Amino acid sequence: MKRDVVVLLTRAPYGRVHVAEGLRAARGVAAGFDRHDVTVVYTEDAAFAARAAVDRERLTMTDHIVDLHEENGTMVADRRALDARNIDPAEIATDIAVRDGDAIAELVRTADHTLDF
Amino acid sequence: MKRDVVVLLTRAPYGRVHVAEGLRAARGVAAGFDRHDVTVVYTEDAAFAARAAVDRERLTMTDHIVDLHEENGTMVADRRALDARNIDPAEIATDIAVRDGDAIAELVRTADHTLDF
Amino acid sequence: MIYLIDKPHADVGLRTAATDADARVVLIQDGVLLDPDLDAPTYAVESDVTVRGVDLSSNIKPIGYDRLVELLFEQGVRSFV
Amino acid sequence: MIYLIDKPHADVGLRTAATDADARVVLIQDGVLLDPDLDAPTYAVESDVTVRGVDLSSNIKPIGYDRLVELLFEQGVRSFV
Amino acid sequence: MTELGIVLTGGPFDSQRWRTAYEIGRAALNEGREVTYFLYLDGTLVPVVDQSFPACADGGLFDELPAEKFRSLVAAGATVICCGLCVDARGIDAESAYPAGVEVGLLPDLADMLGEADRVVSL
Amino acid sequence: MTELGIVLTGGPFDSQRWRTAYEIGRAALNEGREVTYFLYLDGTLVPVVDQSFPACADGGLFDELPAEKFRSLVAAGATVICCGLCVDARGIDAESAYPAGVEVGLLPDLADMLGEADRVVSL
Repeated sequence: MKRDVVVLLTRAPYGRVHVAEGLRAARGVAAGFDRHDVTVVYTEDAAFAARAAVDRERLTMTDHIVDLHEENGTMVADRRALDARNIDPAEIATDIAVRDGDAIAELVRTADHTLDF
Repeated sequence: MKRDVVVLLTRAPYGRVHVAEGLRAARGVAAGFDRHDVTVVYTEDAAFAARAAVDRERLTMTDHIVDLHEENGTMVADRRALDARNIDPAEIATDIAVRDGDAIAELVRTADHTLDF
Repeated sequence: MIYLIDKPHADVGLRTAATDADARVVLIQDGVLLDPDLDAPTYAVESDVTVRGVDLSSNIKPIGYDRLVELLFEQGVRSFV
Repeated sequence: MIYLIDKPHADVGLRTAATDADARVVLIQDGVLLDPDLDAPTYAVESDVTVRGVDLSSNIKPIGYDRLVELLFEQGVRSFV
Repeated sequence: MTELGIVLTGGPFDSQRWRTAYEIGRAALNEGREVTYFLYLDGTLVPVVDQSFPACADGGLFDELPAEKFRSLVAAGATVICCGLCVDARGIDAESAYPAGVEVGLLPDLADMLGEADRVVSL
Repeated sequence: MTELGIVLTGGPFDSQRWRTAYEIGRAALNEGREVTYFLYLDGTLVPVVDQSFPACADGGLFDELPAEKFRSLVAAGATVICCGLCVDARGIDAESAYPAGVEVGLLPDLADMLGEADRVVSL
């Protein structure tokens, strides 16, 4: 059955595989038999990974994101997480939409399933 | 050469092996050829492990602590970490001395080596 | 909806729960060390409470895994663990 | 003394450094995302800064591993990583 | 079919998540539910055989080792799938390191699990 | 003799500590220092052979896998000792899983390292 799936990225991007491997999972889930609708949320310390300044290539994010876009997956950043880390929304990469905390909560609440990384 | 070694326990006690295995390391270091002087510091979330209310047996702490005492190792809890977690010093086990933050800092600063767990 | 809340991700979990009128919060693992300020009915996994020697606030009820699983099938689940 | 500071244990590391008149702080790993309020000379591991795309405050100097190792032999080291 | 899906990314000694995954799955199996595990990242280290840890207090976290607990889940009918790429990354030799019944799969298995499962717990 | 001791408790995919341990040790070896590693807890998963992870960007964290990096440290003269109890707990078969030069030891080796080393970095 096709599902609304929210993938929460929560960890800082470098040094552990969670952001890159969370994106790989998101892409894999979007490309599966049911072609689930996937939204990736950059929250908590993963907010740092949503910045345009990170080196996506060295963080092994690029290919996963290209594939995710091809599967119509979307990416959003949690404004509350940005604010808590003094990250200006203007710093966020252009393929990631900044949404306020309540919108993020609604996304998470109304999804069929959520996965945390 | 005999050393002053400070073992910093920093993680909450249940669910990960760091407190128990940090105590095992402390005991092992105190019992080694040089018979190092070992002080175990319960700081950050390991402050929870210093409470009398934890079940040391189930947390696999008991044997390591018995051996540590036999090797003249000592254990102290960081008052700053307690305060940050609303832990009353009266809750701390009687074989762990509560020391204020500056005393902890001095212990760490003046040791020959420190290990973090 | 059941919200499983552990310490490292408590912030995003609790603020999501706060927007859900039907939320039930279940503190789990190190989450039982938290004392969240929420209107929602709040539980804490009993074995996690016991081994940590935690005195629960009177508004937090212990819960076993059997009941937790019943609830998550009845109401759905979000985990922040 | 060199204090290696990463994010999860920054609190105990930085307050120890604050009591040491000869402290030099080296931000390392996710520690480069911090902007500590300290009098001590402060460095950040350059490769950790670069990959994270961090703009360092003007009072924080980049440092390579070679220089870091020289310094830790000269002055001693405490790690909070 | 899967009624409860459990995704586990934590390893055996670095967090309690493997044990929570076990306890929740065990309770669901006791209720007669179909349970599928997808072990991802360090979760693939959990069911590795020949774990031996003397310091296993009665009633403690390691009263039985993670691999034993997961072997008993398989025996009780749970499906356990490990992400093959994660297995390879960690140098795990699946042939010799996993007990019978622990499968190596890929992300399409995770996608299928999300499609089938009524509930998913992510740990 | 050991001039620099490095204690590593972090695994290969869950934090950057293995890489920091490598970089600091490598710099010390380049200076002609004697370096000893004591791998404890999940640190014992770092030098496991046959790791394979396709997503290794040039200049990224996994441009070479952890085991390769540690093999090169051994080749450069570093001593690498793994805690035997931690090895057993994780079901690691030291015979087949560790490359030549990676030793299995016990806590007295850590005690000796602390006695000898001028500097110790704990990661």
